[in-house]
Amino acid sequence: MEDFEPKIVAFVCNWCTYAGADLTGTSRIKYASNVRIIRFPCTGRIDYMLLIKAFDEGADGIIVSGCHPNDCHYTSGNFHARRRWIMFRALCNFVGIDIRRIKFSWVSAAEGAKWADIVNSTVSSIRELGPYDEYKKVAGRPVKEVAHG
Amino acid sequence: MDDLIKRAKELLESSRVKVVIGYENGTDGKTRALFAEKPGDADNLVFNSRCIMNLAAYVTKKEIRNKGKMALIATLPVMRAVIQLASEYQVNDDNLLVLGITPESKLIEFKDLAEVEKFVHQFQIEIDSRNKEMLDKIEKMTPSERWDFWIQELSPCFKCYACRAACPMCYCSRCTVDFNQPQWIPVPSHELGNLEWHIMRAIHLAGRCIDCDACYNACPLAIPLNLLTKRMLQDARENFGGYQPSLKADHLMSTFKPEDKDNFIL
Amino acid sequence: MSKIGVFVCHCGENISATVDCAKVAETAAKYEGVTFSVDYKYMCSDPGQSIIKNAIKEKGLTGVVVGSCSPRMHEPTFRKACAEAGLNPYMCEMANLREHCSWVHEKAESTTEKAIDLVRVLVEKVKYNQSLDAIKVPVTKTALVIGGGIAGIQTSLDIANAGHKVILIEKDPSIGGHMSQLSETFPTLDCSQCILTPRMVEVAQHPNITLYTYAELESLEGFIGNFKVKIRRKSKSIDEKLCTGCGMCTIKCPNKKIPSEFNEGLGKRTAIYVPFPQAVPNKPVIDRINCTYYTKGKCRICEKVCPTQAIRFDQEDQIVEAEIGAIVVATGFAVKQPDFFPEYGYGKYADVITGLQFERLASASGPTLGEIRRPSDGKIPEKIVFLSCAGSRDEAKGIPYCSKICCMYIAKHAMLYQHKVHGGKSYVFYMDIRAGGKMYEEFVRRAIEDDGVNYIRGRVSRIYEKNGKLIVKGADTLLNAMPVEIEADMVVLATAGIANEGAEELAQKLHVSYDSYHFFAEAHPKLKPVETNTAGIFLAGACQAPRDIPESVAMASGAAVKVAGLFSQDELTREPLIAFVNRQAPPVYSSCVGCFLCVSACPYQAIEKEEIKNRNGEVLKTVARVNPGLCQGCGTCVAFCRTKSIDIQGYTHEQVYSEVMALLND
Amino acid sequence: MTLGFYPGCSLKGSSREYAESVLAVAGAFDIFLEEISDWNCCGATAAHNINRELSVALPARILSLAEKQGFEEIVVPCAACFSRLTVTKHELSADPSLRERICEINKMDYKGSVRILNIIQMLDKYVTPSLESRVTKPFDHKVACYYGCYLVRPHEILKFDREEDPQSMDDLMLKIGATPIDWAFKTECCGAGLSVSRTRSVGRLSGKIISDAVDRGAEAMVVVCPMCHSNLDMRRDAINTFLGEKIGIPVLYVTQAIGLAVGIDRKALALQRHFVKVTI
Amino acid sequence: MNIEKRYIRKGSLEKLFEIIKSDSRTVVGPSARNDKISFKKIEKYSEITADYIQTTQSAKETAFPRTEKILDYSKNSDGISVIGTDLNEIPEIVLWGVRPCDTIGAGELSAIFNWDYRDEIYNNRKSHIAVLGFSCSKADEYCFCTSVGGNPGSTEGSDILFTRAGDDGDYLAEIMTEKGLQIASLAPDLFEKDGNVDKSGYLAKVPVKFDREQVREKLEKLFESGMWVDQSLKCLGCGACAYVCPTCACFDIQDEAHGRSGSRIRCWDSCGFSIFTLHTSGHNPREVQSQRWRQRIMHKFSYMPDRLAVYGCTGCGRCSRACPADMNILEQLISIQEAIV
Repeated sequence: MEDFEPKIVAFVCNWCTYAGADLTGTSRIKYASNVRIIRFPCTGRIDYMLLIKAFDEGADGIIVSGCHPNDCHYTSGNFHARRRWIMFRALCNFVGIDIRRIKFSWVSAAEGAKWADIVNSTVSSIRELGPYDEYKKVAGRPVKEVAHG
Repeated sequence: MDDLIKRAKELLESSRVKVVIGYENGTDGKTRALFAEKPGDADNLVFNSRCIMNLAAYVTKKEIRNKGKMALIATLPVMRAVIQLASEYQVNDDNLLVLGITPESKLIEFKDLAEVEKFVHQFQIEIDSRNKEMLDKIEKMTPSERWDFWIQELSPCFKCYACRAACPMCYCSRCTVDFNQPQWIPVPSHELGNLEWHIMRAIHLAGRCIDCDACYNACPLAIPLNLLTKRMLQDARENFGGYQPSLKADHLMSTFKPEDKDNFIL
Repeated sequence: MSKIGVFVCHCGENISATVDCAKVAETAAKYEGVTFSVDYKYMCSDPGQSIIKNAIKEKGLTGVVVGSCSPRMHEPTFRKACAEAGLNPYMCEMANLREHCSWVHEKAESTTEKAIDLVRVLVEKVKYNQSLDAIKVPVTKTALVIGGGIAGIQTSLDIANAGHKVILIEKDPSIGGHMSQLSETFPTLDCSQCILTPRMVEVAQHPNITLYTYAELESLEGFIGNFKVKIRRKSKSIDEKLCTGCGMCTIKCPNKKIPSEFNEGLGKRTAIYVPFPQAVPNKPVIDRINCTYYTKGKCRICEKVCPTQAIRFDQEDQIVEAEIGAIVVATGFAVKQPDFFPEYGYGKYADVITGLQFERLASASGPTLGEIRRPSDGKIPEKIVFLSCAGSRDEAKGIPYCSKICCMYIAKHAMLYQHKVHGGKSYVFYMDIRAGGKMYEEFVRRAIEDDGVNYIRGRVSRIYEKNGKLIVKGADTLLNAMPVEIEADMVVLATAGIANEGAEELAQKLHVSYDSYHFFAEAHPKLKPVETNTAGIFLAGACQAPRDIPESVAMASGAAVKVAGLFSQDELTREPLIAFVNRQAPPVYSSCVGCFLCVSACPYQAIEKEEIKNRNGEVLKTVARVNPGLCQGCGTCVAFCRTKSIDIQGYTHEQVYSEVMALLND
Repeated sequence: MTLGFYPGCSLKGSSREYAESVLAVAGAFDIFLEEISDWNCCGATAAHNINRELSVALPARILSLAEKQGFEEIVVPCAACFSRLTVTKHELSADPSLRERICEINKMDYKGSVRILNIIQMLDKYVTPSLESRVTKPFDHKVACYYGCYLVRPHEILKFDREEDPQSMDDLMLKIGATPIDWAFKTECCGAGLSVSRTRSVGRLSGKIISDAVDRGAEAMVVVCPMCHSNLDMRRDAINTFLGEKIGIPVLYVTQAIGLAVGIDRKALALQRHFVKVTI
Repeated sequence: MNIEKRYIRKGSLEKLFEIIKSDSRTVVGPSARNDKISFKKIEKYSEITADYIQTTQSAKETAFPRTEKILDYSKNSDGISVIGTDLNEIPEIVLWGVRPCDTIGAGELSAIFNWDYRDEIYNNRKSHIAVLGFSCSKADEYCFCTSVGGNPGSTEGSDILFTRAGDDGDYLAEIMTEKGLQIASLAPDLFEKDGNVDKSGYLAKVPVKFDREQVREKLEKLFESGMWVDQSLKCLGCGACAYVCPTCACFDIQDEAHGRSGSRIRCWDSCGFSIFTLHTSGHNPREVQSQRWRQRIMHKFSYMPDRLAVYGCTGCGRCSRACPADMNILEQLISIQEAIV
């Protein structure tokens, strides 16, 4: 597994975590390059289906991050998001999706260092878990015929 | 159930309602929906332990709503569905009258949905022991065992959407699976398509599913897909103090508490 | 088929040091729909921008992706550039190659690959971008200020002086609020009314201010810049035009035994009354609950004695409608009454009073003309005890918060007492002394050191009467909880400052949120202290939390500036990145099924019901509609909508979906 | 009509007169109080300071017994017992896991179906309606109703009367022709458990109570708690030493006062058992 | 070829199965899962269920899978390259335990897939299937094969048809085709001579309930009838009936793209779904369920006979069994026949 480079997709809100990641940059704090950030206005906008899609398309790990409670730019988007995460995470766990591969975090615009830690810790833990073959097998392509399922 | 027939007739004769939705005898000992529009039709009404279909699925159907005010013969799960539907503005006192049937199969009259709610609130939604065991069993599996279990259980699914059609809460005129810009859920019934459809279904029913098992009863392949929604019900209980359909519009998943669980967030 | 231009910036060395910018540009050039791709040293520089502009003009680009720094830095710059070249600014996206890539990774293949991925993602996104126009909403340049206390007065004056119309409504017969009840004010001990009344008069005379006293908000519709309000002017039973305020009626009114609200029940007033001598407007109202004519049907003395025949017994409430651009809520606060405190006798001891009542006793205009006399028998108390935190900071009482102003006014009270009653003994029971503020701590020290007020750190468990004395049982925690019993002549409770009765109802009328104590909630605890999360509605003073005068005034001016800023333009333009509910051809009209779960999910009450009607006006379908004036674009509703009927500009389903797809697939 | 009856230790010992007067009054109003068989200690006052599970298990067993013996309502005259039982019922209903644990410990199942009545609730429910009509010798005295702490605290659980300034006993007294005084010591501490260990403290604490009552012209103290009673009555010497005067105000149980008013024989009410002579 | 009648002893079926397997052919047969009987790939003979009236799903999947890839594509700088399905990958399948009403269905399916265009993939799959039919000894109130031209012992569509003969579990084997002979030739000694038994005695009795010709004639006049609304009121609009039907052939084409490459997939679809006929414009020619229900009946009993000279219904009754709303097609057809025009 040494040469395995995990693919990590990060879904972050514009006002806290995206800005926090900017701060990581301006502070020149280095972290693993496996992560790709997708920017959203608010964690409230992050559709759980997108997380599923990321796995479909071959992500090995996912980070979802936004403003700390009470810091939401939109006052309560993150609270709504958290409620959905609780249920979504429970469901994923119930159907056997490896929830160790989905990391949720609060990273404020001031927490540049925390962002770097989150990414690094996620990358190393996913590296240990290895590629998400279980899911990739199911998402497998090219598609073969399905009969007598 | 003579009083049921009698009441249905009165309602139709006085034309307080235009249609009474109830059960009639069907094929091979099954029962099925009956839409009585003339007093005479009401003679075919039956009620017995075989009346398991959730008739609330019909009150959101255009063809039936258009007939005018509906009277719905409703067992407890059906009443629950009605309350949830009312809180989602799909039915109201103007278009629906509920003829309740108590767990002791007594006919019970309700002035309005508020009364139905009161009645419903006397009972908690309890997951039956058989399914409870099943849930616990799955709970005890390792994640990958659960994964294999579900991939296996869902593999027969050929996406006929009978579960969706029979579910009183699945009244959306355009389901997400029918949404194709972008195509959120793969249309074909391969492992991925099936998995995503059932995940999405469960999430959309979280905090709304009244646990009537209509989906499971409807599935021609007897896939235990109701376990997913039952699990959501349990999680609602564990995280948000449980779910009980209510006329108030503050739904479990469209509201929040600042003190909601946070321990899984880094 | 889209024609997308990709512009990769070196940012001097900042990006190119670790990312092979040329390679990024070359790879991007190969992507479907990319018709122009280039790298350059400084894209944000003028020559850099002209590269983009020229490409737009020459290649007829339909979309632009700039791979450079964070969009939070230069997005406006590049969108402006695009606009200048005739491309809709919202067709421009930025890939964050600096903060999120070059600065945080070492020089390596993988770093360049990441840069390529980031660019590709935005290329795919921009294919689904739509030309958008900024939202323009007209602004009615009239402000409504609710509440005529010091906050309401200040904010009204500031807005009016900025040249805008103001309607100020006050539920009582006079403006002035609690401040007008105060004797002196800390920490300067200057007389409250002396500094307040000029402001009150200024309000009354200001050409830009319309003052409605004895009036309350009936209803509110609309949104920022475009509110429609109904105001209920309660009947005063007099014709204000004719009334000269001569006061004959109040002198002659036979019904003189009504507890005066202004004097917190310590004084009496008549049924037709002016709350206090300096009231603005200085014209009486008839209190119909207590007026003999309204209760018994006869009397009408005031009518007889009125020299101008201004009395109007049959006058009815009047509904005034107005168009409003912004609203400032300054409804202030209330205080808990002694009957809230069983351990202190449920208010059955006349000489256990509130701080506000003490203000009236100490006030020269008060019932005792400023002499400290106890209510029960008018004796001058030789021993007086002040209790801070009466209710406040007390979980058990349901008021865990600190009422903030008490520590200071108690010190003031004790000081005033010592000044007025020589040889009197005063005690203060306190938990902590919270004297944060300019000259505040010094003020408290003065009370303790110069005026010899006895401060006892501890709480009082019980007050009971014995032989005409009030026995105050407490503990002195600084003498390791030694029980203390003081035989006092009078006790002043610094009762908790609480939200006004009806605050919740008002908040609901205004669609602003409120906290669990029914104080109105600010939009952001730090950065938006005077905004509510309903655009166009602002907060001033103690309606948001207990506040002292300087804070209330500061807040009031802050709110006024927000309003003036809003009114400084004829139209408000807003980023068009907001949510919208889809519309489709009949018979579907919209895929929205009208479950309205989004309504409770929206933090801004921006989602309303819209009835789709046919030509005959019959309702065919009721669906959700996003009010562009209110939507702030968080997208909480979008991710929540089961039928995917709500979408949000700038982050549409297709945009974010294609981003995820592109991210993991070359 | 039959109600369950939980006497607890005091009513079997130091305050037998309470038990006797309760039964006497009940009898006079055709209420049959059937003692819960095989009952045990309620855990007061020590258990809840020592071991939480024990402090819950003990009362839980009593309640389980009552359920098993088919009682819907039980009367618990001792304020301390009342407090322990009610608190336990509250905790068990609030915490299912604790409930399971306790059922294991007790090897008994527990439904939580039994209603618990303190003495005043019992009187209000079954005696008050016909009380006034039954008064033969109006109890025409100024009385100080002393509630103590256990009857009304913790309020959020017991939900009985006003915690700081209770009224229910005063109302009862009015009905038998007495005049309750308005005073501030209704719920002040009498010294409770210190009765045995630190009599001087009890003297001081109860002393203040007694003297305030007397100062306000009370002719009798009326109580509902065995502990209060023993402190105010049995410890009168200590009290008098503290006050430095001899105060002879008698301390009656509410049931004794009522008993007298409805003409029950003094012996049946066991008035003779008091330390401070009951002359009224 | 002329029919060869043979006799197979009880227990020989298992031997036959083993021999077929050892000939490296895939066997697909009825097997129980979640107490529903469906066709699946059979590894061990014990997996086969013998005691069933009808499988939940029809056998059509063998030739017409619910999901099948038509082609893979990939884009690159020099255009798009397409790789079609490799027909040589199509396996030899022996379909075991098919009921006559299902074997007939195969014929009707073929008619559709060879109407205006010969569907290469379908035909290839079909040509690789040998059908071992089993006559019905039991029927239930859903069955009505006899009303639509079939019967419990019909040999149509079977390569070999097995019928219970004698009460001790022996079978009559009617070898109908070359394919059948080929199978039989794998185990000649199992197929004993003298199959001259009268099988009718062992067949289920299925009374004729209606005349499909009459239904067809009626339908021509019923297009505008209000009966569709009444009949379909119960219908919840799912696709169960179509998906269990041996002759429903509607499919959808889906492209599943991943960046520059992807697959084109054919998957089942149903005229019962509201979006089946939904246009991009938002217009839907079959806007309400009654129109969709009408389409289903019309298609099977009017359009197909008109265009393909076959009916689209074999009387297997699967749709009625599977329907969550208990829409019983037999009842509906009878009422159509009796409808007054």
